[in-house]
Formats: sequence, C-alpha cells, structure tokens
Amino acid sequence: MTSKFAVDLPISADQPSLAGPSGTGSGGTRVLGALTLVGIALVAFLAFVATPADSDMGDTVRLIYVHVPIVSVAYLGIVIATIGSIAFLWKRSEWWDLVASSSAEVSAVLMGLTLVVGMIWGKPTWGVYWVWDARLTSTLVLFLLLLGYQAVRRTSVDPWVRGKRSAIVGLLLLPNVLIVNRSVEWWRSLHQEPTLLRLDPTIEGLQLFTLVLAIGVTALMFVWLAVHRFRLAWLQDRVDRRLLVDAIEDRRSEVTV
Amino acid sequence: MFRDAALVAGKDLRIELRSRVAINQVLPLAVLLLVLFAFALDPDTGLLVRATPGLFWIATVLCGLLAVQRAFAVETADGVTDGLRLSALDTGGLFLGKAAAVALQLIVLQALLLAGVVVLYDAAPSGWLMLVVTCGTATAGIAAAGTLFGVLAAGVRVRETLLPLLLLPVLAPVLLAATRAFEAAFEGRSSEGWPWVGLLAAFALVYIVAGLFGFGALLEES
Amino acid sequence: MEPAVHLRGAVALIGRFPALAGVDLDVAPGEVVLLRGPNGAGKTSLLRACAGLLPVVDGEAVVLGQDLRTDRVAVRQRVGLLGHRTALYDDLTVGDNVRFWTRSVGGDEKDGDAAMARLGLSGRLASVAVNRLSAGQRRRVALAVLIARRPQLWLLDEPHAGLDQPTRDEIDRIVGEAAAAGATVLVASHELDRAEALAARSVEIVGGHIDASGGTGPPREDVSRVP
Amino acid sequence: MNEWGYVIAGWAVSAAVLVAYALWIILRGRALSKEVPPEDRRWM
Repeated sequence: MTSKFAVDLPISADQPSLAGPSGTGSGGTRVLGALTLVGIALVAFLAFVATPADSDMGDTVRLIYVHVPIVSVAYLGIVIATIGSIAFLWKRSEWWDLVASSSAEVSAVLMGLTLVVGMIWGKPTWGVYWVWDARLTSTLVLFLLLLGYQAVRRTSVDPWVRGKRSAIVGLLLLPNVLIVNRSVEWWRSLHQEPTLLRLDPTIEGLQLFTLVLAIGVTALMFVWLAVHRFRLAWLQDRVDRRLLVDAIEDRRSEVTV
Repeated sequence: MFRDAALVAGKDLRIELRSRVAINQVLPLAVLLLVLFAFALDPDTGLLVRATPGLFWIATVLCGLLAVQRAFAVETADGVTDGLRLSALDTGGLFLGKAAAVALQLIVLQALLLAGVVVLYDAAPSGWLMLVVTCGTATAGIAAAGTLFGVLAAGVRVRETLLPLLLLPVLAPVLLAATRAFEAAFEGRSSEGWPWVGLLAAFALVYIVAGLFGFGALLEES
Repeated sequence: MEPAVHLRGAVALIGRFPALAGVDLDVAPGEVVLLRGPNGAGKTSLLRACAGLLPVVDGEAVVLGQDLRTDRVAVRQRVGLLGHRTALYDDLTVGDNVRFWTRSVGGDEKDGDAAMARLGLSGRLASVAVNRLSAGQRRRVALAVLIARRPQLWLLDEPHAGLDQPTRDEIDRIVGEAAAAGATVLVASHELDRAEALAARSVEIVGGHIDASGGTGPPREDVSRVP
Repeated sequence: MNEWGYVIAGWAVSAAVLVAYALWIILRGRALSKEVPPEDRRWM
C-alpha cells in the first residue's frame, strides 16, 4: 500500500456524497434497470396471460417470447463486439477494448442460454432435445467461437497485449458469424428435410406485439448487463494498475546486497 | 513482401525436409486415421464410402492443426521469435511465407489421403476439376486461419489447448463446405459444388486479409 | 552529441512484474558500457528494452535517435542482441541459419560467409545441423549472425559465458573493432575482470534501476574507445 | 411433462441464469469498488 491512496480511502468511507458510487451502479443504470424489470413483468404478463396458445405450436409459443429475443440480442452483442474490436485497433483505447469484451461476454451468456432454451423448446416440439436444425447448429458453433474469444482474453494480464490479441479475434467474429450461418443454412436446405420447424410462424396481433416488446426489453437488459460488466472490468483494471504502482515502488527499494 | 514470403517459406520447408516430422509422423497419422475410421464405420455396409468426403476432410483438418502447431513450435524454440522481431522481414511476408509452407504440406498430405481413400475405401472420385479447386481453396483457408491463430497461440502458455479451441470452430464451415463440394464431385454433380467453393474462397480471402494485417501485431506479443 | 541510448525513468513490464522500475542511463555513441548487478536485477530486461523488444511503458527512451515509446520497431534492424538463447533453428545447418538470418535483415549472404569464416565455422561445421552442436559452438554461430547484421548498437548478455578461451578473446577483439568503428556496446556480465577490461565505464543495476552510487569510470562525454 | 412444464422450465432457466450473472457482476463490482479511489469510479 502506498501512501498516495491510503489517504483517500477513509474519506470515501466518511463522506459518501463525495465518494462516488459504492458499486457499478449509477443513476442512469438504475433507471435502466427499473425500466427493464417493468418491461420483463409486462412481457411475462402478455406471454402467459394475455396471449392465446398458438394454433400450430400450442402453449410452447410462450417460449418463443424468451428464445427469439435472447438470440437476437446475442447477435447484437456480437456486432457490438466486432465494432469495439475495430475501434480498439484504430483508437487504441482501453475503453473500446472493454466495450468489445463486455459485449462479447454478455453475448456468450445469452448464446449459451439460447442453446438451453432451444433444447427445452425442441423436446415438446420435435420430441427430441436436439435436431441438426440450421439455427441451432450455427448457435452452437457461435457459442464455441465466443468461448474461444473469452479464452484469448485470459491469456495475458497485460491490458495492451490482451487488447490486441482479443481485438483480432473479435473483429473476425462477425465475418465468422456470416460464414457459419451461410454454410449451415445451405447444408440443411440441401438435404430437403421436412419442415420440422417454422420459427417464423405467422404470428400477428398481440402475439407479434409481445415478441417485439420482448426483443426491446431484452435489448435494454443487454445494455444494463454490458454497462455493468464494462464498469466491473474498468474497476479490475484500476485495481491492477494500483498493484503495479506498488510493485514498482517495491522493486526500486531493492538494494545491493 | 513476396521476396520475404519466399525466404520464409523456403526456410520452413527446408526445416521440414531436414527434420522429417511431417513425413515421419504426420503422414503416418493420416493413414492411421483412415484405418481407424474404417474400424469405427463398418466397411461392409457402404457407410464408409458414403462418409468418405467427410472423413477425408476431418483427417485434413486434424493434420492441418498439427502442421500449424509444428510450424510455430519451430518459431518459439530458443528465442527464435526475438530473432524474427529483430529482423527486417515484412510481417505480411512472414505470414504469407508460413501459410504457404503449411499449405504445401497439406497439399501433399491430401494427395496421399486421396490415394488412401481410393485404395482403402474403394472410393471412386470423379469430377477432378472440382476436387482440385476444392482442395486449393480449402487449403488456402485452413493454412491462413491456422497461421493467424497459430501465432496468437504461440505466445501463450496454454497454446496446445488454446489453438484447437480457437481454430476448430472457425474451421467448422470449411469442413462443411469442403465435404459438400467433395460429395458433389464424387457423385458427378459438380455444378452443385460451386457455391460451396465460393464459400471456401470467401473464407480464405477473409483470413488472408486478416493475416496480412494482424500477423505483425500478434507476433509482437507472442 | 546525441546519445546512442537515452533512458530517463524508463519503466518496462513483464506481465505485471516491473522488470525495469525507472532506469536513468545515457550512453554516448562509440562507448562501451558494462552493466553489473545481481541476478534478476534487470540487466537482460534493459538490453531487451534497448533492442525494442520489451516495451517501455513510462519515462523517456530514445535509442539511436528513435523514440521507443512511439515506435520501438524501427530501431530493431540496427541493433544486435546476443542473449542467453541463441535464436537459431535447431534443424537447419549452421550455414543455412547464418544465411537466413543475414538475409532477414536485408544483408548480403557474403557477409554471413565472412562472419562464419572469422569464427571458424566455414569448414565442415557449416553443413552440420545446429542441434548437433555444443552450447559453445551454438553461441559462436549466434555471434556470426550478430556480426553479419553489422549492428550500430551491440547488446551482449553474458557474452563470455560457456565459451572457451580463444573464443572469448575473439569476442573481445570483435567488440573492440566494432566500438572503434563507432558502434555502441552494452555488455551485461558477471565476469567482471574480463568485462571491465573491455568497458571504460560500468554501471550497477539493482532492483530494476541504476544504482547511482555503484558505477565506475567517467560518466562519459569523451567517447571512450577500447582497442 | 406437458407443454406448460417445458414453458415454465424455459422461463425459469433463463431467469435463473440472468439473475445469477447480474448478481455476480454487482457483488464483484461492490467488492472491487472498495479497493479503488472514488475518482476512478465516477460513472457517466
């Protein structure tokens, strides 16, 4: 511990008004969080009570209101991760590195969730948990790509090295998504499988409204999660930087034996 | 850039010729894979012949992974990476040279694998133009992506596990596309294969461009 | 005159470890400076930082007129680093290694051949794979590569370690000639009596910085040349 | 399990995963905030 910071810490405890927030929350994110919670409650009400069962899918249509928004927003996160990676290579700022990594991590969670919910939905619909459906397959491959990105981020403690490595993997995420989706779609369409699934059933009216609303609410939730994840990573880097200042002091105080 | 690429590719191929790792270990492994596939899929039911294109490309991708690992094991031993960084070699040329050396080894391997499936699986390839073009574009993509992620993983302690985790999902579409193109060629429906070849070419292009620009930054940190 | 090496409060990290924790050092062109200090003090890191390999993240760092903070790549072709590791391809022959590395800096293969001849590597040894050489022979090959690069700044990390007497003498002669021709030399060494004969000035490194009290010799200005 | 069972399961898994993830972020953020001086955490 160096004296430089030891002085500041008690002040932050005594005078919370001067001390800034005690966590990753802020006024903005609290409003956002509240909106998201209200939105989720509204979607849940619409999904379970207000909307009827689908004529094709029966009650399982109610899972669509979770599944489709989550996977859509996961793709949005990949787009943001790629943009953040390109911006990092261009601007070379920690800010963009953390934008990319936070979005990618939230996306990875959502992709994983998509797989689980997709399988839960598949069982009553197809009778099995997994079929080699184009969308399910490409989601799996994308999930693995995102895990690879996360693994790259853990390969270095140096923010600059970490940023460069992951930015190059990150900027290839979007091209990979396009190539994977294209190839898997062609693959399945070649085999002329019977239409097991119409993920775009002709939903309309209140069902359509519920779906659109759910996508919007999930996007809000994504922003909330990504902003908090960003701030967490930011704090982690500050902590690392302080440890580094101490380490340099320690090293300089080594003397000739 | 191309002069440097030729220098590096020549050096890598010379190392492979002298060390004989590719010839003594990777090629036998490819043959071994063909034998193991035959054990796993009963040869009498015709399953093996139908699965031949897929097995061919699985063997190619796995051996490609080994070739990339080998290509960067050579560069990380004994501080050689520092030597490369202290050189005046163009990093784009370095990337092209290493990728070209990997690609050439893979082409030789594929020729052997093709002979292998004809002899061992009684496969009857046809549509040679399609086969050759598919091998060319798929190999370019595998070598380019492998070289890019290879240099990334080279600087990392956990490289043996990181490289497959990064590379194999990325190569999944290549495996898929090359297999479909081969199936089309084998069954004499070459015209159905061309969209897949286009996909392979797009993939190769993306990774060659990414490698030309990204290789230097990654070499810096490895 | 503008110094060949100018470091002011230079900090360099290996991971999160501050290998250099604020180094102040000025070396004039043509000067030969000995770096002393215990193991782990930062001698090797200092040489790697001057070679543009280890990024300097804080302070001033100018080597051969190039600012390492803004562009540490430009200086690399102009320095020669002889490290603990020899940076040779195990499976290639001595001749192939020297020729490849000479060409890798845009040099002429003839320079490589001449360097090999000087270090007694041009006969039968030239066609032997490097992995069959002894440690001392490997370092001679590395030295040949170094000479063929014609560096303006020589960074030698324990150059005498593991070598026989004639080769050590040869190294001293080579370094002397390079310095006489105007090249700057930094030597990190444990073998003080030997290295002190080579260098006009020595500095003591400890804990990732230069110990101001520990050096010897004039803090230069007048360029010292050692025959 | 009837269709409603799967529907409930899907919603429950989603809620559980997202709540757990959000909680992890918040708690970890609070812990780290204690180690960082306030001028480094003035959020927009």
